Amino acid sequence: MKKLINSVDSVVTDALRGLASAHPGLRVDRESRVVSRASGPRAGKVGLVSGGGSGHEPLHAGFVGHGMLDAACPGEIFTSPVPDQMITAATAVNGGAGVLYIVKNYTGDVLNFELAAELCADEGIEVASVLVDDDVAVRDSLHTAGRRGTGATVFVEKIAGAAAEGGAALPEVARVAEEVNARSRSFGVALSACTTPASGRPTFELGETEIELGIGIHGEPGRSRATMRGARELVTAVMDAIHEDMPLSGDVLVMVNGMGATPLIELYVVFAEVAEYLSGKGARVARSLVGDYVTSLDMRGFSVTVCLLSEELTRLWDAPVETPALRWGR
Amino acid sequence: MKKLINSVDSVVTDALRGLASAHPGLRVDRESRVVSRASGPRAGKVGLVSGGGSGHEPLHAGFVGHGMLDAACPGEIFTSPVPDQMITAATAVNGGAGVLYIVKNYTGDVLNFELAAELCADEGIEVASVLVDDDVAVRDSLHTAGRRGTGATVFVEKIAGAAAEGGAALPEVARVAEEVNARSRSFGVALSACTTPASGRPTFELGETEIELGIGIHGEPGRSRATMRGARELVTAVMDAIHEDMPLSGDVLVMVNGMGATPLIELYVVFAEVAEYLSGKGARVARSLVGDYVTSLDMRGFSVTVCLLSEELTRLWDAPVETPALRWGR
Amino acid sequence: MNTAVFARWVGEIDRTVRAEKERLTRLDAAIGDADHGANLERGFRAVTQALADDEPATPGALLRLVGSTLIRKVGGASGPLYGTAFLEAGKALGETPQVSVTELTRALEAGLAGIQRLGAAVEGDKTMVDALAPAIRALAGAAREGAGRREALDAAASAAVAGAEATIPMLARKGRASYLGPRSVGHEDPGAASAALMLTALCTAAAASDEPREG
Amino acid sequence: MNTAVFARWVGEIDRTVRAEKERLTRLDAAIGDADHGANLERGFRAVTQALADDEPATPGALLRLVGSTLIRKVGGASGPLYGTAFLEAGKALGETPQVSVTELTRALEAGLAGIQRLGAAVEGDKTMVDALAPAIRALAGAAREGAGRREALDAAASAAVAGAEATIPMLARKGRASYLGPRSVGHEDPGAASAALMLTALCTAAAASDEPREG
Ligand SMILES: Nc1ncnc2c1ncn2[C@@H]1O[C@H](COP(=O)(O)OP(=O)(O)O)[C@@H](O)[C@H]1O
Ligand SMILES: Nc1ncnc2c1ncn2[C@@H]1O[C@H](COP(=O)(O)OP(=O)(O)O)[C@@H](O)[C@H]1O
Ligand SMILES: [Mg+2]
Ligand SMILES: [Mg+2]
Ligand SMILES: [Mg+2]
Ligand SMILES: [Mg+2]
Repeated sequence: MKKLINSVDSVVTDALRGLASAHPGLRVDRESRVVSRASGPRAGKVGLVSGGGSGHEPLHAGFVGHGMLDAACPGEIFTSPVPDQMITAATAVNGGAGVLYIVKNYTGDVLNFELAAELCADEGIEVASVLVDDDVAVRDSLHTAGRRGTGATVFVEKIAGAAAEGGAALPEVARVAEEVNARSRSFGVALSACTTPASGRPTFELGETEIELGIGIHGEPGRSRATMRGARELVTAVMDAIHEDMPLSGDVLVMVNGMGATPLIELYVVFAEVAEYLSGKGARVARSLVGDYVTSLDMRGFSVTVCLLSEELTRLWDAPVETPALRWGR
Repeated sequence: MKKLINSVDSVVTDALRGLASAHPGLRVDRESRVVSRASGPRAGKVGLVSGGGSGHEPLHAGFVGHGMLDAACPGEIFTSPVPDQMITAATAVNGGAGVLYIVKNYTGDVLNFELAAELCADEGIEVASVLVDDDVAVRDSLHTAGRRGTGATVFVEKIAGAAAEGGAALPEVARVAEEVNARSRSFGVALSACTTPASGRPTFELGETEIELGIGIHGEPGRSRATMRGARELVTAVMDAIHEDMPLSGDVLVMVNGMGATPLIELYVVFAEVAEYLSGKGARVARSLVGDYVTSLDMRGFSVTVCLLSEELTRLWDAPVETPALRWGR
Repeated sequence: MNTAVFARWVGEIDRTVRAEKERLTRLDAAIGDADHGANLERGFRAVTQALADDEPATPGALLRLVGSTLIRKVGGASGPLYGTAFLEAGKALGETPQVSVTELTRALEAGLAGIQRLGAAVEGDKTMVDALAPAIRALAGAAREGAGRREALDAAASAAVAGAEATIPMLARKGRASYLGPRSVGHEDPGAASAALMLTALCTAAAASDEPREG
Repeated sequence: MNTAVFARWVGEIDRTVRAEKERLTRLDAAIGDADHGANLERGFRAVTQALADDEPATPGALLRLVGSTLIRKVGGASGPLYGTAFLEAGKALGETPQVSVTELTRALEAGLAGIQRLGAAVEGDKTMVDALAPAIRALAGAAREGAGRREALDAAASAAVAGAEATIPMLARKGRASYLGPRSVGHEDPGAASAALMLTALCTAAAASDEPREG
């Protein structure tokens, strides 16, 4: 395992050091592991806090800034952060209008954010939580952990962030966040597994022509193993899975996301096929992102996330945003 | 070789299709392989044209837009474009104030841009060219091909683009571009080689603990092979090579660039060490970029580019830019 | 069992978790995200530190400190789950200086209840619950039949190990492994494996405390 | 040699370049960027197309069309270099319908001059020049000594092949390979290898044209 690190144990803190020196707009508290806006909380504005295991960069710290998150809590690699971080973050960003926790639906993230929310309530901070669970590769049921939160997290953080920046109250920001999640679906494909510093070997092995369909963002194997095929065929399989779950039509926001080790030129090839598939369904690519936004360390592969836009969501998507990983309008 | 493509021959055109549907702000002419601003040329503004082999995305097409390039000419993978593309581009972006060719110093790029410039002159288009050759890994000499153009290309395109947007005349834009190149140096490291679709196998093989120091951006082996080491040690070797060639001091613009398959969290670890090295030399990170900007397909590794800033260059760097890969101020 | 025995238990968990880190990580790599070993190692390193900093006076206080430390330091699913378990167990023990097998059983039952309240897993879902539940039943049973502490703890440990192995053919319905659906079958659940380690550690600690002290 | 022979030559280059694509790419992977095979294949596919679209009347016109097509379609270093070489050679031939060995020699000399004007490489720099220069000298020498076309072309081809092999121990001073410095030693230069292919193709084409036509 060759990685650009100083030691397995210091990866996250070393990366936070880099984040701090690269982005003056961020306040990076390495002690309590909280990344927030250098500008601090704005009185009367709802504070947006998210967090999760590290290894998904730029998620979440790369989305802290005007028009998006107020703070992010990076955990160890692929391990959800702990309640202390989430409480410190909520306290730091609370402008008196309450705090929204944006939680990807994984048992660990859910439990830790739950504990944090309880303790915040005890301390008199009003906290609401929204769960992101957009991954159609997971068959949902009452008796399982439910669907994973993946690409839609970026949409939720951007759009809810715009609503909060615009002065919406906590229930309204939570409502918008839930609507984005409800209108979004994702599906991911791996050409190779990733290697966590802690384990030092790939989380699974794929042959020269094997791929994993329906992977998550933690290097876990997917829904099924398949043989490699051309981009068009592969995209058809991915989009069919999404379309089956949420019929695609009208104006859509699309993200073709690289898993961390996928060349951008390949992502554009994929995007070309995604766009053709959508127009075939009578849907229109109204807004889009192509690049690495929710990664899985050095995994090769991609995921597609589609959100059915409304006028409101489009307006909020277009609102100015200024973060390390997403920026326009200022 | 698993790649997200439809066929080896269609990679570039398929990617251009994706680029077109992802970025309405770009006009993508797949026939003549020229990517330009949808807004077209602005009368009286110097037109900026660059180009080079594909496989370095987002370079160059990702830097077409307000405040940066007017057009990009993507060649086949790792193969410089042909004069026809460069002439079409120059004709398309010429606003009457002439055109600047930004050329990375590789024999192929130089020869093709030279032929194009001659033919443009015949057609009455005023063309100036600037060579980018920032890679200190190559020992320069009158009798060799000289240094390679790598990371500094991004700085040159952004800063010259701002000058042109600001209304500077061709000689002035060329002067600024040359100054940026003169004040910039780069050095790259590979943890693994890349695989071109055409060859289907890695351009070189590295053992479990081997790395290549002083690599370029075309999968060529580097200046020497070495054994893997911690991020801090590795960065010291890289920065020493740069500092030796161009003493580092004052305000600097730094880019820690991923080669295409390097996780962002590792790039931040590297950036942390780069920042410490610089402050050790009494230099200050005034501006920075961390991410994939000049890639080499699926190569794992990074490069560092440093530019010694002046007040003028800082102002031009901060000027608004709106391209797929670099955006701020609007 | 006095505070020293419980301190020994925690020390023993710390030791075995470090020794078995690779295995736990490998199990988690197969059906999870390859961090369970690292998570527990980090957690019990912090616990050992916390116990060194303030030596709790009673078994209950000690377990509560273990629980809150795990919640504060581990993260992931196992952090809140094991943390709550130790916390609840500690609460159940109150401030009693000496813990009987029956009290221990009730404490562990309280811990398991905490895990199930948080995670809503039942036996058969392929989680730590599948090691803990049978272990606690065995402990209770042995106690009821008037078995000595030694046999009771042995029974609990063996039941936990058997329970962990029994997760291999199960289809996961909770935690990350549930994402794999049918593909989760054929792998031992990492959390069940670590739960078995903890109960085995309890035996070892108790046995060690039985040995006649020199002098 | 008439236009047909030159058409045959180009066809033969197209064939051998496709046949040797892998090898050229492998050579370029070692000290370059692994695209020389693909570049020439693309170039001569386009050339074959161009020759089919308008059949040039004279050898000179044909070579000029080859040159301009390579410049328009190949890119990279080899595109302008080979393109200019064919263009200059074609210009040197003017409109003569029949080309003698002496005229051919002069044409190739003009082509090489074009390459060196553009690329400023001299013999020993580890480039295509190291195959072309000795080949043209051999051709000229053979012609001077009154050798037949067949032997002259054979001599040129062998000299080109030898020249290409001679690049193996050289340290590259031009092109991508120069970036490797000392590490460029021990590898055959891909452009020299492709130049040798082209001169071998010339022999084959000429020989084929010698064979008595049926009927
Ligand atoms: N809902 C749940 N109830 C009980 N135990 C659970 C639940 N979800 C997960 N677990 C246990 O947690 C273990 C995984 O812990 P760990 O790998 O440390 O956390 P994460 O899954 O967040 O990476 C699983 O093997 C399982 O035994
Ligand atoms: N300055 C030069 N003069 C002559 N030949 C050159 C020069 N530079 C490169 N070449 C030739 O071009 C060959 C490489 O061609 P190719 O791989 O197609 O282009 P690129 O190097 O741009 O990828 C080299 O092997 C060498 O023979
Ligand atoms: Mg985890
Ligand atoms: Mg090339
Ligand atoms: Mg885990
Ligand atoms: Mg080449």
